Amino acid sequence: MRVKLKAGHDQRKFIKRIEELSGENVFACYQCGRCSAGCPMAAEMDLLPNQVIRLVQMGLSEDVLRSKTLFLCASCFTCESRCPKGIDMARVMEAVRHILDPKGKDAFGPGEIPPELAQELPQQVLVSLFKKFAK
Amino acid sequence: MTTKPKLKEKRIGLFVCHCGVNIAGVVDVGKVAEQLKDTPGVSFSTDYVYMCSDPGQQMIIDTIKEKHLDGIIVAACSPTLHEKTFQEAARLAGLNPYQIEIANIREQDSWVHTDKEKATKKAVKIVKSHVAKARQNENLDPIKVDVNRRALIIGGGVSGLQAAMDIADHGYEVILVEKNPSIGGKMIQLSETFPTLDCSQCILTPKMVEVSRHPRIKLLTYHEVDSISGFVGNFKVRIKKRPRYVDETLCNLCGECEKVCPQVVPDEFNMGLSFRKAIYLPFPQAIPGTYTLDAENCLGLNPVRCGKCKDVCDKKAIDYDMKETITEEEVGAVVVATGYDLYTMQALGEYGGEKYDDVVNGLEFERILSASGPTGGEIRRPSDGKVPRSIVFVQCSGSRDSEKHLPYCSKICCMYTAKHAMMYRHRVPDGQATVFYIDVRTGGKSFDEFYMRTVEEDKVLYIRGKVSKIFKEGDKLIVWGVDTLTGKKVEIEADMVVLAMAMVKADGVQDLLKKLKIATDIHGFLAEAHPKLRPVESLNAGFYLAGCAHGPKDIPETVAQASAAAAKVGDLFAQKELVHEPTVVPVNDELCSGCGICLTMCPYTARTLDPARGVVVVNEILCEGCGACAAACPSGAAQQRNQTDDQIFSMLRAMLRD
Amino acid sequence: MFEPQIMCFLCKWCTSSAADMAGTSRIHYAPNNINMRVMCSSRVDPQHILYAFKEGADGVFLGGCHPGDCHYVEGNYKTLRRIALFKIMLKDLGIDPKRLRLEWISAAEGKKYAETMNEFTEQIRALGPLHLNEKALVQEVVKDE
Amino acid sequence: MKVHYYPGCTLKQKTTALDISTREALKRLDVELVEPEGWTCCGAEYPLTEEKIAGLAAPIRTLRQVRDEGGDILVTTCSFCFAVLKRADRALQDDPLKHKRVNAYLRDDIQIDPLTKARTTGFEDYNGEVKVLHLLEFLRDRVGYPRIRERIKRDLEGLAIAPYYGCRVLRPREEMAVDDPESPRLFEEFLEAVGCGAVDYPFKQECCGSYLSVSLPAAATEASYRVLRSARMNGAKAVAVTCPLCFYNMDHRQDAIKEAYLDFPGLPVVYFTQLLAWALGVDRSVLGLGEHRVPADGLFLEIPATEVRT
Repeated sequence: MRVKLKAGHDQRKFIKRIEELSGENVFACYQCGRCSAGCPMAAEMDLLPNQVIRLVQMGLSEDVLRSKTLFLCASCFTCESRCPKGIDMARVMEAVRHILDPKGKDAFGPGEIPPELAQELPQQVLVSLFKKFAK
Repeated sequence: MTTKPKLKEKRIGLFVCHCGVNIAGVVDVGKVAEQLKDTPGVSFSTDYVYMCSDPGQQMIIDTIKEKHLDGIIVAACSPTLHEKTFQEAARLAGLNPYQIEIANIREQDSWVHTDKEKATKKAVKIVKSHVAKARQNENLDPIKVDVNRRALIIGGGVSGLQAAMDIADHGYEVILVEKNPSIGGKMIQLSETFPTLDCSQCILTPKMVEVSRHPRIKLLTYHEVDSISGFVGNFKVRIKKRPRYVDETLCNLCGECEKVCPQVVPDEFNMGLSFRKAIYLPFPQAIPGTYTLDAENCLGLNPVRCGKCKDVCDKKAIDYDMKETITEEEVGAVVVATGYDLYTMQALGEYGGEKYDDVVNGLEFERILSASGPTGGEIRRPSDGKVPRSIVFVQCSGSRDSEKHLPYCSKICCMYTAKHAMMYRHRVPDGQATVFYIDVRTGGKSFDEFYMRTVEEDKVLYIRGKVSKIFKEGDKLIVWGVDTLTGKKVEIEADMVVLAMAMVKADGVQDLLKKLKIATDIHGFLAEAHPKLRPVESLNAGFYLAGCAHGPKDIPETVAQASAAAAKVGDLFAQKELVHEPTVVPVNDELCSGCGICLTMCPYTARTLDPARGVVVVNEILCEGCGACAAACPSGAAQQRNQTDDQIFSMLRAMLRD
Repeated sequence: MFEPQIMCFLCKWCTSSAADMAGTSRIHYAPNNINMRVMCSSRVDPQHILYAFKEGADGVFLGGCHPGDCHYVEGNYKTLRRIALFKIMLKDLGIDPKRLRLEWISAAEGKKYAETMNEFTEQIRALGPLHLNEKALVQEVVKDE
Repeated sequence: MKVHYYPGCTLKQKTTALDISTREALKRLDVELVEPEGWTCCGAEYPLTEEKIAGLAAPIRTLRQVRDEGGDILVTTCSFCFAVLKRADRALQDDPLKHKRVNAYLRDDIQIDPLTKARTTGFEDYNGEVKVLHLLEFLRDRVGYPRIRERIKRDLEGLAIAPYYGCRVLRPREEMAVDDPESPRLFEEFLEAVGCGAVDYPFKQECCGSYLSVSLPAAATEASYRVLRSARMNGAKAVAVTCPLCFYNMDHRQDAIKEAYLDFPGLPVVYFTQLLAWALGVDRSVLGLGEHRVPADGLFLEIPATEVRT
């Protein structure tokens, strides 16, 4: 549970990239945690939404990029609608997913759905799922 | 351009200071004096080692007299340093102080340049421009006006009461206007006060009595300020008296009227947590001690409709025919102490404050805690009167939320929440108190100690995180929060929730402030003249600010500000007459077309359009001399005294034309 | 080397105090400017600026208080609007709008004042002397004695 | 009244109940629905990163088609489609760069007429000419509740329905700007207009689990359970939804919910349009009740069609 904080080029680049992609100012967050308090998926997460943004602020990209949380966000925008600083957390999540290693494994790929299930699923669920979680 | 009669050429004296080597080390002062001695208007020119020294000043005085000078230039340091010194010297020599020009050749020349030749050339230009200006300077006298030494206080809460007492004790008359039936404001509704836990009523009621008995305070409750006109030292105020339908001089508080009144309505004093009748005494210690008939809820102010209260009143104090009346008062200063309200719980739908009885705001909880409250100080929840076994306190409800609600910190909530939690733990020893906070801000005397006591001794659980949602399940309130310190989402079953709602400007105060024409910030709080150096004065002369009308603050700070405002009013009243800089922007009637552009430029409403003559009239007392109107005037009718357009053009010529 | 003349209108409360502070701190800068102290930047009429150009200024500088800090509530906002509009007009008159500069410099920013003066002087130096189309100006509002 | 209608893929393929009941109901309100020629999938997810602007092309192409057909409104029922279309439209209006880039991309579309084989290209820029409305909004603002009340043929009084907004209709707050996301009234007012009772319950805008029902079924099971449970506890006879995915998670997966939460006895889930169509007198055989996994027939019992309100 110890970390050496660096304020190097890589950290700054990571933060800048997240801000460019998401269009959100991650430094506006003052860590009230309201996003996590209302998050319907918080129970399943290894990092709460406010912790994700905190780690981004600190430039700790590795911790963020390996978090399960990225693939638990359902983009329900509950956090967005209550954030006192107007940060759209779903955009931050999307931005982090965007910079995951493009050669890495899909978090959830088409192969993982049994054909009979695929038959009954609404189209929108398949399209959105792969848009979010596959490369 | 106007053609002015050619003025008689002035006799201007020029005094160039060496300031030791500070100026003379870079600027050839002798050369400056020499080069300018033949400039039109200059009839004397010299240099001297220290102009500000006694001999230097004496030389100026003597020269003015000897050479009959009617204007002087002192080329020296910045005018912020010695302008007053040389003005005084000139006055001693019998010269009007507004004939003095200071040419800054030190801070803005010798100290910032090294090239002697260029610095000297620049000094010549600077001095030349002042000669050009001085040739057209007029003799001016400060504008003087009488002061009416009576103060108007708007608002009868603790800030208004304190300001009224202090001003009256200074020996001046005070008119205190309060729109509610009694004075006391919000403070009288509070239970205990942090950090000492004094009972709010116990400390405020003596002050209320004192105010009501003070020979120099005229107390006007159930009155409202209708309009205000005039200017600092000389305001005319129209005050509207709302009909109380009860003669306060006759009412002996027997209470028979209240017993027979059939109309039951929510009691404002108890924040709607109990009921009162349409004819009511706001609270036992109300001042003035009289019943008030609330016409909105009365069956009809008509003996045919009801008339029960009138029938039982032995003193014949009730009069259904009372009408609204308007009185006029003249005052010299106004203290605005209109207080605050709480942000509406409706705006925070996710907390359910509007839906659930047991989600209350801070003031409601004060009433629940108060010995004079609806539960007699026992902590019982509003829905069913049960003693809550678990209360959750939610700080920053609406505060520090720049996107959806209010961006500012409401300042007092951290402390009163600590107090609430502590009082709850004292009265319900086995109850669980949980406080959700983002930051705990306890910057005040003995504040942090109080907060630590709440945590350490009273074992209140402080959770660092903002609540997202509150909803009801069965007879429990479910609170969804987070503990950001452990990174856990938290769910609490509570019997009651107290929301520390943000402080906002008083309801409906914007209409009043519009009438007063005093400046506010974007949240509707009063704006001070300077955030650091003039914290209790409004930008508008003659208006002073006190209490939460200016922004969230606690009682000690409110009282301090009220006393400061009173002291400032004392400053004003101590003057024999008001003096005002005469370098204002009057109007030349002959040139003014009455277009009114300057009216929109003026932040002080010093300029008005005279509809009869079709020209703009300037109240020189209100004009602060910024000159924005002069720059905007299309006809040149608005000219700033001693900085007219002509003078500016002459200065530019002198500076730029070689 | 071309030595431009820079005419500065400085508000009494902020930028003129900043110029004084540059002096008190002995921060040296190019001696090409000459200052006129006005009560507020909003006292400056576009006519004054035009006249300065006509009388030989190669650049005109206007200094006021930062937004929100105006001693007269909102004079600097009035200036801002006025100057924005006036710059368009300057272009029509054949004067490069870059020759007119508006800056908010507070009483505490002596260093910024000195730096701005240097920078503006160099900028005007690069633009070269102002050659006025007198005819266009005469059409305009400029007055003479 | 003629209006453009965007059913979206799911309604065309899987949840015909929502599509058919919409068409039947609107017919009885004198609204003719026109599908824009050659519409395509909206993309289901609005692109949340600044760089993925290609995802805006499909919804904007559809909106441009509506405009080119002379329409100024596009009505949708599916919450996902509604969110994507509305947000894409707004993004182009709020962000000049997106406007420029998306239009530049779409300008060179080639359209081939299937009959004449004529090629069309060089399309005009889309400048926000079409207003995207959710059917609930359309009913409130364009049709009007008085007309619905006038046309009601079946009395649904006493039928306590829990309106379920889900996520996408109300949020993000600023962009959707449909109603106060914390205390919405849109769905409740609709139910009152149709004649049923609207149940107030705290989970009406909580998430159902969305697409996580595929990648993490347990999480979606729990999320949907909480909604259904809360609705039931507050006295609802059914939950009304606007979105096929919410329907799937709460209806099709209700067996899984019951399995995980043994105390839950079940609750029917219906589309709001089924209630509307039923109240307006549409025959139950065309309501698509066969698509429900949790039988909802009990809600649509034939009471003699009467003129309820005159």
